[in-house]
Amino acid sequence: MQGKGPPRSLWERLGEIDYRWLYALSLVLMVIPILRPFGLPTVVSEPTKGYYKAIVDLPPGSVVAVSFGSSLALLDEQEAQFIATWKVYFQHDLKVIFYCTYADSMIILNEELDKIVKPESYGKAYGVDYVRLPYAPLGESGEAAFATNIRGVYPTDIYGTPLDEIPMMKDINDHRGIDLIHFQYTSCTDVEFVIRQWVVPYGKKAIITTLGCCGPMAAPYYPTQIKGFLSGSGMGTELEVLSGNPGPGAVMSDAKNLGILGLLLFLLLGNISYIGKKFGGKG
Amino acid sequence: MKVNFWEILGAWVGAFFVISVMTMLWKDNPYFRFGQQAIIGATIAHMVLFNMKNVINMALIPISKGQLLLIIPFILGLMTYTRLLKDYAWIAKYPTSVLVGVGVGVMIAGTLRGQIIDQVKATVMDVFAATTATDTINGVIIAVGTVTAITFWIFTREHTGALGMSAKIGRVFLMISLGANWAGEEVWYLTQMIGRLIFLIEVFIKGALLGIA
Amino acid sequence: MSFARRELPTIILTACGVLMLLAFFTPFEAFTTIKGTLTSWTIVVAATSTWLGFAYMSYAQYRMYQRNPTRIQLIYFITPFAFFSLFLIVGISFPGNVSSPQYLWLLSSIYQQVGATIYAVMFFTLASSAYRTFTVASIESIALLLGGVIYTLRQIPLFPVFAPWLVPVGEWILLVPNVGGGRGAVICAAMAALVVGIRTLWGKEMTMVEA
Amino acid sequence: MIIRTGTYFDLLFLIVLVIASWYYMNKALRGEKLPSLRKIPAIDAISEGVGRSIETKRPVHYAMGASGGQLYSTLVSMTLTSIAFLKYISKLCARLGSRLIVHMPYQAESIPLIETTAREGYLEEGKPEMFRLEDMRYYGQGSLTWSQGITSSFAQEGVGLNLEIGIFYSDCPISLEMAKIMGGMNVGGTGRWIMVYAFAMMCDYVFLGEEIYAAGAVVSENPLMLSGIVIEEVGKIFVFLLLAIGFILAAIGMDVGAFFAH
Repeated sequence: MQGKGPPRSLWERLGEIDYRWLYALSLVLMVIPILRPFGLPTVVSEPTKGYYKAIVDLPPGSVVAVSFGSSLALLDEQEAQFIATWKVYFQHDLKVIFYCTYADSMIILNEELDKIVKPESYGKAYGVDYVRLPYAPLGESGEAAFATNIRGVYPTDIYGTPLDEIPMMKDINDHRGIDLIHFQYTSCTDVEFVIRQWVVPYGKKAIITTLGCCGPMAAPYYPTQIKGFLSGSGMGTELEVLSGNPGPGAVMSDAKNLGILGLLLFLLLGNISYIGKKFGGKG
Repeated sequence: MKVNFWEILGAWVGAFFVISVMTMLWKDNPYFRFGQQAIIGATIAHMVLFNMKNVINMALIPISKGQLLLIIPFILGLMTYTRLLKDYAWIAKYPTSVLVGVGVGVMIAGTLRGQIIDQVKATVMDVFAATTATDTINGVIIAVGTVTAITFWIFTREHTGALGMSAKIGRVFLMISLGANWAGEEVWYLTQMIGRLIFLIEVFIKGALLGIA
Repeated sequence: MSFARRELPTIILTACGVLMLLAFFTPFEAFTTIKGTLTSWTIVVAATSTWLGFAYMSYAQYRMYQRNPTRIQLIYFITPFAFFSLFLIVGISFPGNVSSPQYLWLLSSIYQQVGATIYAVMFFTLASSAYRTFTVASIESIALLLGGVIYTLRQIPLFPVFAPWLVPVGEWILLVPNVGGGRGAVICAAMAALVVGIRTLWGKEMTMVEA
Repeated sequence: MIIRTGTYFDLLFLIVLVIASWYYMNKALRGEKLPSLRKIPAIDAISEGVGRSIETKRPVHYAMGASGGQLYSTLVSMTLTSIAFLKYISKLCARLGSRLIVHMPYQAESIPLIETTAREGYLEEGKPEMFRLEDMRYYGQGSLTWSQGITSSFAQEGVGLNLEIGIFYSDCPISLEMAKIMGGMNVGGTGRWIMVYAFAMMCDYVFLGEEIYAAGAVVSENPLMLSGIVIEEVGKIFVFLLLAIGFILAAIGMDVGAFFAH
């Protein structure tokens, strides 16, 4: 793909390797651990520990509200986070209200709960231990509305049953019935929604899950305003390790460990080329 | 294992499109071009479906129930189509004006506090609300970064002398920030790539092709 | 006619903008109601105009085929319309419409896969751009290189196992110099956006006046 | 009170900018001299790129971002700036005789504004016959289809100059890098800081962050638009002033958080 010109020195050629070699090398390095996982070690970071602690410290029977706004195209980055977290909820006898804030998220919620997490396998019953509320485009004002009047935003669950007829929801209609807010989002600046609408006005305990690139935006709020956060599949893997719930994150982490090496090698070659051209003369 | 026809077909169709997109990294080819044309049709239909649903739920049903004011935005929406008629194209300026007017109002209100006043406040508090010496030093570094970065965007003076030095320091801060942003996104995309490879290997090759999932 | 073509749209624009500002700066409920009405209108206007994109896409496809009437171009011409029809028909024919299992199958087999792959492909485009630009050529490019590489290594699970210092250094880069530079950038971009906004409400923004 | 509590500082800032706008826009209208501006190299690169496109017989591509047609969001100013660039590039292409392909955003409601602007560019240069409606491309919703569409267009029709200015999310890394790989010249920028890295790393000439607004005013060659840059500088001085006041108040022990909450 590079242009043809006069004969080039070794240094120049090192800096102009066809990108497709970089692509191919990275692909090969990623495929190896998928075929044969190594189980390389994972260090659990402080925000993940805080996240886990915020959940397991809740007394059994506490209510968690999960504001769920994930997208189908971003599932690779977040699936490990959801699955591990939801398993922890059911393992610790917490009651969970899932509410969907993005069109795709209802599809993901149903798929992951029914096919992977399977609350019934923990002895949990729908309507008694957890509920699923459908998609509504909440945004920040919608989050504020949910915290003050759940029925105003979600009159029914995803099956069309009025909330008043669901045993678990009988006495819950606003933030007073919620013990922990779990905010899940993919647009980095949305982190402020949970701070402004749950933490500041009601002093609610909050945890968040988001994309890897949104970690920088979430970090300033930890640990004062949010008790912990998972950004990206790497931290999803950390939670899998910490909670003893192996899941999709482990293979991802192995493949990441190796997959990045191709890029690092090319960065090295690029710099050797630069230094060589500057100080080495003709190669 | 019970073989589900639709799951297997889904794996084939999914793999077809995944590989189609990936081939563009190699070079342009008819397979990629076909996939690209297909997805244009699919996404426009997806958008049309959701938007039509919004028009029905947010305008037509309420209008039929007597909320006649909603005729105005509906007509404004229809006015955008005058762009297709040479002599009446100017009518499309009306919906644009309403949208931009509302947009500018929302923007001014949101920007003043969130992106200016609160940022100034945070810069001061990073220094003075710090509880340890390290946090104070970090706060000072952040303040230096903020101020020098702003000086980089001063256009009415040439960047020489003290302003030049400040702008240069600001540029270093900006570059570190750009590098960190690159890294945040690169690792996320790496995960996405691995996810697609897992799909191709586990779901398509092992599941649909070899039947050993 | 000139008034209807030029002045009146500008007056409407300014009125809408000022009403939104009044809703923000004053405590009067009436303005808040107007704001709510106008913002919900914008969704209806945008949603109603959705077929316009289809019209432009169709015209471009048709002209491309007309200029190059080969068999392969005919396939490219037909394909978007075929998939458009497929999604539209499935999306309205089954009970539940866009929530029907049939539509969801289409969505997860095509839409989700292509979406996820586009993000995946970006790994490579970012990698090749880094190979070109992450060099030790100047102080600025070294800053870019350090910011990028250290935070990358911080996020890959294996590296902090062997180099625990990557965790605090990576987080320091994120929370200190990154915040400093980024904050300056945000303030300046906001300032420029405000000036454009004020000029637009004033009826002096040339892009709106001339168009 | 007729002013909502908690918006005093916002209003004060807005008033400062409005007064500065009134003063400098009037000055510009009277034809008085405004302060000269430092050079932004990427502006000259645009005409260089159009020249190169003509030499290599490849088209110029212009993109505002897959989601760059936001008219009623907080990013509307960026949309208007991309429209200013669209006017400039269409005039330049008409004048120099280059083909221009515009990759439109998915917001269909912005199409009238975009098409009118591109068409007027050609009209103002006296070459309306050069405008080709089929070169206004539309790809449906989201960055996925947009990235594919623009890449396909580069491959099929070639790429000389690729100018990308506007609201960009995860859509620019593919289009910019593919243009580069296919031998195109990239010039561009966005006001969304989180995506500026892609432009800085993939463009031959970049408008860093706020530079897109300043450059948008310069290319408009309109004194009113140019006065905007001076107005921004007044705002920046006011920011420095607020910072100084904040630091002084904090140093004497006042609660700055409460102060700025007004």
